[in-house]
Amino acid sequence: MAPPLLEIRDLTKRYGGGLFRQPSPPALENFSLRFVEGEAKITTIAGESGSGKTTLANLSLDFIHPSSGQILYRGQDISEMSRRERFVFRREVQAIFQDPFGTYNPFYKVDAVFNTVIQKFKLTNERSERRRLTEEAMEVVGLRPNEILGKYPHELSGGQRQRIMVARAFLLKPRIIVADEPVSMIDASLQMRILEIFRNLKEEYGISFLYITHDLSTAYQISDDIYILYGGSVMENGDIEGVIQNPHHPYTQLLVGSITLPDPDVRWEGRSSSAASEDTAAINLNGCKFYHRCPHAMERCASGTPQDYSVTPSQTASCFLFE
Amino acid sequence: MSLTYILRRLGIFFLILWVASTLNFVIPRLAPGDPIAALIGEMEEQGATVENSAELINLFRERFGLDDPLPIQYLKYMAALARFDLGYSIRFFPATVSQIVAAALPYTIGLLTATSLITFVLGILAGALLVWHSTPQFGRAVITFFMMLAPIPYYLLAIIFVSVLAFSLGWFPYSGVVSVGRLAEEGFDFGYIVDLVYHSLLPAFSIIIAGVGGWVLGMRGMMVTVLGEDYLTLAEAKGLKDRRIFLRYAMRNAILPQFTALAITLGYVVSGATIVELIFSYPGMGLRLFEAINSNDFPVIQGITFFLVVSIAVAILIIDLIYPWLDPRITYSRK
Amino acid sequence: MTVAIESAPLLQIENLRVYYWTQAGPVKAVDDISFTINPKERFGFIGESGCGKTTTIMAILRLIKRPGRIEGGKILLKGSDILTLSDEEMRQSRWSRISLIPQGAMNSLNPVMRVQDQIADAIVTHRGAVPIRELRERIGDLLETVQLSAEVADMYPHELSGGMKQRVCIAMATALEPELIIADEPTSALDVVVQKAVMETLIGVQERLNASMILIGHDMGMTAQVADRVGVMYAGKLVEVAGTRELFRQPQHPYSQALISSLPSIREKKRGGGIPGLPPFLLNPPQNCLFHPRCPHAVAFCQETPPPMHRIRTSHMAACHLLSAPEQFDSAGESDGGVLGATKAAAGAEAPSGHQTR
Amino acid sequence: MTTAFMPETGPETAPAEESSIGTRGLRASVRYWLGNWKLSLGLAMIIGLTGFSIFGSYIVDFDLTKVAAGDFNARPSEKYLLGTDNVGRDVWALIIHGIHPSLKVGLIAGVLGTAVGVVLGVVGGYYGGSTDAVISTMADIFLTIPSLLILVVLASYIRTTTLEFTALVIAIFAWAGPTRLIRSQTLSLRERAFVPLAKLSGQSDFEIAIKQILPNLLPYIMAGFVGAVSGAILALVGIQILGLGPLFTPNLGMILQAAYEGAAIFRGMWWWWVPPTAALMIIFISLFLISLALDELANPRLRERAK
Repeated sequence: MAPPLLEIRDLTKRYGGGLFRQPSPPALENFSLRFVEGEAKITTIAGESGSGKTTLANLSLDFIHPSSGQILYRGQDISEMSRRERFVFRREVQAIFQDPFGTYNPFYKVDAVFNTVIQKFKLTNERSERRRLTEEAMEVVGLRPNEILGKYPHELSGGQRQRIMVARAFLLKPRIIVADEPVSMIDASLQMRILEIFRNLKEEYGISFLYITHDLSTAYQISDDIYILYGGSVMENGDIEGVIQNPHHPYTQLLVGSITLPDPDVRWEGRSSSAASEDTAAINLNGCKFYHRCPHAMERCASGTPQDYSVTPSQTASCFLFE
Repeated sequence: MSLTYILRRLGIFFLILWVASTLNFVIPRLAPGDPIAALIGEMEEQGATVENSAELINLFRERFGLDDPLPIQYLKYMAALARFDLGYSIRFFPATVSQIVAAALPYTIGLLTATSLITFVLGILAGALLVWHSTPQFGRAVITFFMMLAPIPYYLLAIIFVSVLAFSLGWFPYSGVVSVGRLAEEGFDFGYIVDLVYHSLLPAFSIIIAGVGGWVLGMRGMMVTVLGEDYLTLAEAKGLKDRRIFLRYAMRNAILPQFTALAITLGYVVSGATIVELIFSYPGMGLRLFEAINSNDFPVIQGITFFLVVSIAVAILIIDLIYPWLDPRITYSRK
Repeated sequence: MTVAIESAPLLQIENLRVYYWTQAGPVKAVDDISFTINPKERFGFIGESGCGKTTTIMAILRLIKRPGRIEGGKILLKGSDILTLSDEEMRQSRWSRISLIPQGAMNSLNPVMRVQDQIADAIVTHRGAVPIRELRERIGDLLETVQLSAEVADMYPHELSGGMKQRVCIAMATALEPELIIADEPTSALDVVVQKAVMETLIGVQERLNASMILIGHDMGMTAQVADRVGVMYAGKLVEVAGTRELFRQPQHPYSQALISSLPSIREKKRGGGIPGLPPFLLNPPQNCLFHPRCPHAVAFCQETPPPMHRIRTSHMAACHLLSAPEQFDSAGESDGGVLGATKAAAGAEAPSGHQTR
Repeated sequence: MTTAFMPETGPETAPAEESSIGTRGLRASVRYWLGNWKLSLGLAMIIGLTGFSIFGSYIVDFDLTKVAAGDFNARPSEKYLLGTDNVGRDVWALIIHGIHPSLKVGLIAGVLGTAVGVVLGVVGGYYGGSTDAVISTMADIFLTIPSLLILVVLASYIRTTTLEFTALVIAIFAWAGPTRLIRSQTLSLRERAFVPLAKLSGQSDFEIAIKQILPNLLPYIMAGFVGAVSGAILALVGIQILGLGPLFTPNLGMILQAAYEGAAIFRGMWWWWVPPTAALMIIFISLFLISLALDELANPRLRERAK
């Protein structure tokens, strides 16, 4: 088997917890995941707000440090990297963020986005080469350099800005791109175009994606596998086709049932919930996180933590129903 | 209102007092040579200029503990302050500093409380009206004019008022707090109060008129922001009456940051007001300060500063304790 | 789902135009649109952001702010034009006849007022003073209809979750039992599970009141599920209006086709999709058919003549030359057979291939 | 000291979007802002006054500002353009030689205060934590303490002999306003998504502070500077009116103090007190206009209103 590229082992993150403050409940708990060298894939991390998906993004980019567990890149713990190793890590693990405007410093033209990267990662010193690299990256994402370069971010549309961010990441020829809600602020008519670029990057350049989203429809379009998070824990994990078309965990069922289909003939499924049960703060801290909202809740769920049980060969659900 | 909030505000209250009094302690000792020793030396030489000067000098030595090491001096000084013991005035010995301050403080506090409140209320209202859509053009012009007075310091306005309204036109008295010949002993009757207010009018006007503009400016900025908020659009969609939207939705929210700003501008107001008092010979702290400066009466200078800082700190504490009542979000989150 | 069309529409918009006067000239945010909304009907608007959906509903409430102005047209509510009302008359009709569920419920509640006072504000303003006990009871009932407990009345907005705030907005919008409820992306800031629950609540309340509803949806899936009829807006123009099923099954305007086929779904995996190019810059829009620069079927004629609204069926209209002047495409087709083929496929009654359910 | 001059700050009043001068490019925005009447008028007034004073200093004899240089209490005439004061100093000469030193004090204290404010504000706002807690609490306390009074205590012990020294003393209080302003802006800029992006692009914290955050602070730095300058001049004049400034170096506060001491108003010697008052008014109003313009620059919603 090929060596792992990025390996996340039993990652847990709690915020707060200073000298006098109680540590808060974990934002992410015992999360594991692995990307393998030479097998590019798109992995979706899905969940509602407060599920810990953005915490995972920040941890895997080394913006924040885990409370326990490890993230290994090419076998090396990212929090203990040497300068040289960190340089490689930064170059090979890139990101695309949600807000396609906020990521730009309004003080600079969009060119600065490319120039900073080229300069800091010493891609080239030559002006003409710099231009060539930039143009190449822009063409990969379907932008015409002449229309874009020399402009300020506010002169471009949301879709253009987000594509520039993809081009910027591509410039570094990364192995993995962490995409945190990359299309949620983009018009529906453009979402698919951006996602299509992701798929191309995976297929043609072997770039893997950690696609973080709340939107299962877009996840279904491009990902290979998916983790469903609730309250910081994985509820269900597996092959995308299986999890979406045949969800096992009650929470996944609730999520999939809430997806609105652009088809007037296919009605919403699932049960309707009352105001009290939609409170995303209702996380059970002692046993199954989903206990308070679960329609199948059993007595043991209140205090016992379910393991990951295999429900199909390529799918596991963390629920006692499948023990 | 949570306990931690109150404790934190109290902490800030004492921090202000501590910083100000420490500055007061440190400053004299920064001076080249020791001004207090020099002063004492000067007094010893002149001997006769101050009554009972030998006694005063002894008191001074003891009080400043000039032979003690610095930390001991500091502790003695803080302990004395905690008892509001600020020593004796040099000029009016054996009067204590506290007595002198006590005589002047009511005037200053009275003048400042009244003017600060009036300025704040006028400024807030005018600032809000300035950007409200149904304010008539004439009203806006008047408010804009007052806004343009914002940069003019209190004391320049005071000078102009004295010269034009008091001196040239003679509409107002230009000094004192009551008419010459009218003494407080004659009775604290209605006529006395009218006279008192009459004498306070010009100083008050200078402070109010020079101060309103700043509030107009701050409130205008905040109102513009609030007017763009979603809850204002919804209030309009609800078909509420104009006045209600203005008061309960727009102003009510825009006022919150002004309230915080009120705490911060107090120091500035007090500084300005002391000079206004001087210009109008109004017998408050400002005038006493000036007299003390002219006679090198250091204990009085320090005492006045200390008492004014205490007053400001108390005012800020009150504002801070009122604030959570104005903003329900405060108990949960405040930077 | 489909409501029998009664003879008198509740709302009739005729040739409405709203311009924003910028220093560089007028931006035609809403340009000559007409549509009707029938009693008890849920009417959905779809289109890319900035196409004029929100401006349209703000015009219906007469809440267009400077530099925007309603330039012309009629907004007939039960036959009388609200654009001719005085400001005071308009104020009185707001909320009692037309209410709004705003876009960002997060920021739409006054942070320093209790929920109860904010709801009471609307009631007392329009219905006059009510005894406190009665008022409290009424508010408690309203909160109950949106599945909130009566305790919420005494809370401040910051003490509520996003979904609860949105429910409060719904309760508030129905307090005076208006004839028309306008919901501007009522669920876009909420989590998916909550979105669905809130939407169900909203529909329940609307049906109970027999009110009509205009729904602007960021989420077209939601619109497809909820609306009876849908209008498609593009660059300030209404390009297509149809019953929901017809529109999603057989969109006629090339823009509607592209928009609908670009939606991700968990029913099928698509490749490609999306609409090429960008929505026009409204200060300097393209001539006549605004969509022609992005349209796969565009011919020279599209730039020369504005496309009229073409009635395909009683309840289905679209503004495209393909439908109303196919001869133009035929003549163009003589020089280029490919266009004709594409045109016919697009104009045909068959749904585009990208839209079939499995 | 002059909080009233500062633009309303805080993330709630400065919408992140399109607020920064960067959105239109530095050169274009300079051109654009010179088209703003408040800015151009304010700049014109202050530059005009400075030029008048500096050039005038070469023409008008400095000796006329000395005691007994001319007649006492003379009315304005051809000989004495603005008359003389009660010790025979020529008011016209005093004004000309007195404006630029006053401005210099403002400049020194303003530059020092702003420099300290930028450093403390960026450090506190960007790094946060206990450093920030200390910095912001100290800034708030220094803003609340009536600085003029502390300055009075200081000046009464250390009788200042030169204006430069007075400027340094004033600078002790000039940092708090800018610190507070810059800190709150840094705090909101730090949350912008371009900060993590810069980190991903390999920039260090220091580079992010300098290259990403600082440029966007420009309007606030300028606003803080203008506020600090006018605060310093205000304090200088205040100290002098109380009789604690250098008494013989010509400057506006000293002229005013002499006029007050000499009862100029009650003796009808308008030529003595009106010119320094007017000069100070011009200074304060011009700085105010500039800060208004900067306020609009930092808060686009105000800009729309201003049209």
